[in-house]
Amino acid sequence: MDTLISIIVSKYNYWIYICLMMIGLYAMIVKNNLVKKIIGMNILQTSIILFYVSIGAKKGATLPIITHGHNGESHAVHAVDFINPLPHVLMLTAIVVAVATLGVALALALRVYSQYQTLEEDEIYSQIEMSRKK
Amino acid sequence: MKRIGLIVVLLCGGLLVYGTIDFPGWGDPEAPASRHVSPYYIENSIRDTSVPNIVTAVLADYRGYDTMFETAVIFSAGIACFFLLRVFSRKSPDVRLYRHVPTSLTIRIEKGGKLPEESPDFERIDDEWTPYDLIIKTTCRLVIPFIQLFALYVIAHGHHSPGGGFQGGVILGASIILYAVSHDLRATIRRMSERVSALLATTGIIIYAGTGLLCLVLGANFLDYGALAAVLGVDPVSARSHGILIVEIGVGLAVMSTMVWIYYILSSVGRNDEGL
Amino acid sequence: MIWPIEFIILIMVVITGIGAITIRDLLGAAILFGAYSFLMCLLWAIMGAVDVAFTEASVGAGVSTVFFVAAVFRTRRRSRD
Amino acid sequence: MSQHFPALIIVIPLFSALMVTVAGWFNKRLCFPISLLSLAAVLYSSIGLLMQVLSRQVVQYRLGGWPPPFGIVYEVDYLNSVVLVLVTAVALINLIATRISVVEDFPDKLGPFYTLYLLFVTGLSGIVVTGDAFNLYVLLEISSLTGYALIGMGKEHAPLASLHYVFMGTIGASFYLLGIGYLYLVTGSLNMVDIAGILPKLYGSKVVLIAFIICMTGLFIKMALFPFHSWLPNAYADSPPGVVGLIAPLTTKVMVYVMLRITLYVFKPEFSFASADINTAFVWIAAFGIVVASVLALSERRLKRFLTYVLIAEVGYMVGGLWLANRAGITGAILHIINDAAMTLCIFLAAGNILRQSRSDAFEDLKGLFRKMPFSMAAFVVAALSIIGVPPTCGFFSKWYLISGAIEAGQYVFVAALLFSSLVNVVLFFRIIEIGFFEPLDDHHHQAPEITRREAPMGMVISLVAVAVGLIVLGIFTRDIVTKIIQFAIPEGIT
Repeated sequence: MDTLISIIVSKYNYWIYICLMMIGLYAMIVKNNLVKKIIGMNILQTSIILFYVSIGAKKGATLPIITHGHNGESHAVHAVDFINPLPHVLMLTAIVVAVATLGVALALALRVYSQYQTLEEDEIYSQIEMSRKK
Repeated sequence: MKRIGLIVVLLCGGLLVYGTIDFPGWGDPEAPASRHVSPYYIENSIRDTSVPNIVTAVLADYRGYDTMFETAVIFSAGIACFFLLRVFSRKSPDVRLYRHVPTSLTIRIEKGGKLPEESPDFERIDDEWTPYDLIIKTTCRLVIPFIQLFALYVIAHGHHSPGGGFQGGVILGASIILYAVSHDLRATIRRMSERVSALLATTGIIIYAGTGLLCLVLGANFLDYGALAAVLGVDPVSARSHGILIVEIGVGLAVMSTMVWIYYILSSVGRNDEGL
Repeated sequence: MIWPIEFIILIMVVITGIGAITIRDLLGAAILFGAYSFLMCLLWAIMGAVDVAFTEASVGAGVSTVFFVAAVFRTRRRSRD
Repeated sequence: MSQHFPALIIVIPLFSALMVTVAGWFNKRLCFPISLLSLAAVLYSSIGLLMQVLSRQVVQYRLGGWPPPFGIVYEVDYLNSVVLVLVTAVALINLIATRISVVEDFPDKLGPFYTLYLLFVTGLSGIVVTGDAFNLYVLLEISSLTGYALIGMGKEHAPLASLHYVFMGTIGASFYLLGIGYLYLVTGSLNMVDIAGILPKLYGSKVVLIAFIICMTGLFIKMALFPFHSWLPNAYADSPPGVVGLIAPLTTKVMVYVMLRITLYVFKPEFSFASADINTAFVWIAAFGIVVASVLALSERRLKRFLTYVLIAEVGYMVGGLWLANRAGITGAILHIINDAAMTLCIFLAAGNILRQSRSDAFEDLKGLFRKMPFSMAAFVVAALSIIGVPPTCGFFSKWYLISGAIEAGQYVFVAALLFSSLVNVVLFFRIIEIGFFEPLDDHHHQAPEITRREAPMGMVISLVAVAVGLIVLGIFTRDIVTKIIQFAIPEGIT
């Protein structure tokens, strides 16, 4: 029991990320409104960013900015003193990708709206069915 | 559909939970992620590039190639929005509305009617025009210069503090978007036309990729800023630092103009008229 | 790191996330999504990822929300789910 | 200059994409020549790379000059050099073949179109050569974003289909990213070779297993393997011909390549093929996918939609070939990447020509086509024979390797699925050919009206015929391709 609790407590960030990921995925699969799906898509992407940032965290370490390095070789820099910068770098890129995807998805949604005058998927499908029958 | 979706999501979540059990604890300094590659960056970034902000050093130098494509991703999003939504209306619309600014009167001009001359008194509006709030307008006008100043600071100071080309570029773009939201889109486009924003975005990436290409021409590998030492007249380590700054400026330029461009297109559904 | 604050933010993130996908008013959903991004950015700042937090604050809570609002303004605000 | 080829194949199209953007604002006529020149240069460099690989094994290029686990490296070996040549060649041929129809489809937006086209090629060729797992994700997103935009400009329901493609594609790419994150968590590295070196110690870990599953799921979504295929037919069927000839041959094939790279070179066969049951499960999924796609193809009455289902079935061929886990099967899978890209290019170009000239691709509107456009239909027949698997076209040989691999592995279900799908292809393609050749144009009148020849423009026909001839040439040189390149692309230890 204690080990279970310690597992839950020591990895609480990861549980939250799984939670958010499930929310995002659920919205993308189940929701009927296209804008809602796009919001879900963004939640999915941010949840993955949360996961990466959690990998980078390091207890007892500080921000990955070296503040005393100006006058040459003053102190040796120890890796344990600084948070792992690599996941941060990767996630900067991932955020950019997320906003780029968002822009394209919204542009497509606007196009869909101008074609069918609605953003609800079931209404769009019924319109497509109607046009097939004609 | 709802039930299938729920089952898929739960399955996926269960799978991830199962994998998480074997994770190293959160924030463990002995975790493999913190021990293999990243110590090299932390311990050597000052020596290699003389940039105190390790994230900037890794972003623009060690993994600078990723960042070049990150800028290209943003650029392709801009182009994609333009390609998908932009409409070019060949003929001018039948009815045009103009507002006389000092008196707030609206003039309606039918087809064939004479248009008011280009003067600051008249502004063209659409039928969904709503009055803009004076307080918001004035406040935004007051705040925007400071936002832009801050954005420039963020770009320039990315070596020493959080921030850099991308964040600064977004803030710079946001300031222009703020202008467009608080005033109207036509006024914004008069100040920064669509063509200018497209060309600035292109210029930004050309600065980035061109820096890389210059290194290649100078005999080093692509994006190896150390080769710029010969051009800049400094030692290779400061050349890397300067190279990072040049590249960050390119990123900032590209990101700013692309954000503004996407906003122009989304907010007017490709017509570039009234906006929000 | 102050754990109660972090804990509260974590819960708030989940709540705003669920709110953003359940609320029927799309403009409200866009705003809630902005709040979600901002809370996420706080979370990352707590974890020491200042650059990522900075980017998320400007992109997620800023520009993304504006894009959403622009798109919702140009389409319909009401949604059935 | 030749030592910089790996960088040049990415930088040239990127730069010319920017040039095209600028040209699009000032002089639209420059867009096509710039794209043509740059793609020709890229093809030249990629062939140069293939030659380098053939003469001295692996070419490594350090971007930024940083050594492997710390910086990003490009590694070109036997597997990806050949795929790279394929990608650039298909892009170049399609560019030439569809020049006229692109001008007709997007008169206002030539600049953006060619910019997106070049960025798409940049992304794909980057995916193929990169040796860094995260860099692959970024390039994947470039190619996907541009792909969404290109597909979304099609007619009818294309925007909606493209939006669904955005959703599925983003889920796929996010899963891939998550899998890479899991790998990074346990290995601390992003370089593929480095990860492969560290992983053997960790094969028992649950995290590695989950990373593998998530990565594969993401890639399966991206390549439209059977349960995740629903986005593909809608997205491809309504897209303009200049786009579908680029995206349909390349996207799924490059994703299959990524799957090969991940299973064979990141996880190593010792992990990927460790359990025979799992291999069998994957082969069953692939076989099932082939059968379902073939049945769905039977029910289609429009040429292009029917072809999209053929495409889905072909994905099943390659995935199944990999999971046969023996030399013949994997050879078949790699060979099929090449052949299928060529066949798909040929058949979609032919379908594009038909669609352009007769304005409809419903089966009943194909009457009298052989007399109307003899060259296009001849190329169509060659491509159809190749997809069915008739020697001496190239499709026969890859299918032969796949079937012999399946018999060797004892996977008779897969053999049955392959034969079934060939049978369905025979039925459907001969139905189309029959309609085009024998059915009278109009049965209400007793005298058939004069059929005028309405062949597509010269440039389109010549490049189409060239591709069709290429299919036969590929078939004839199969032996050389296998013995000189593909057999070295398969890691040692797979028998």
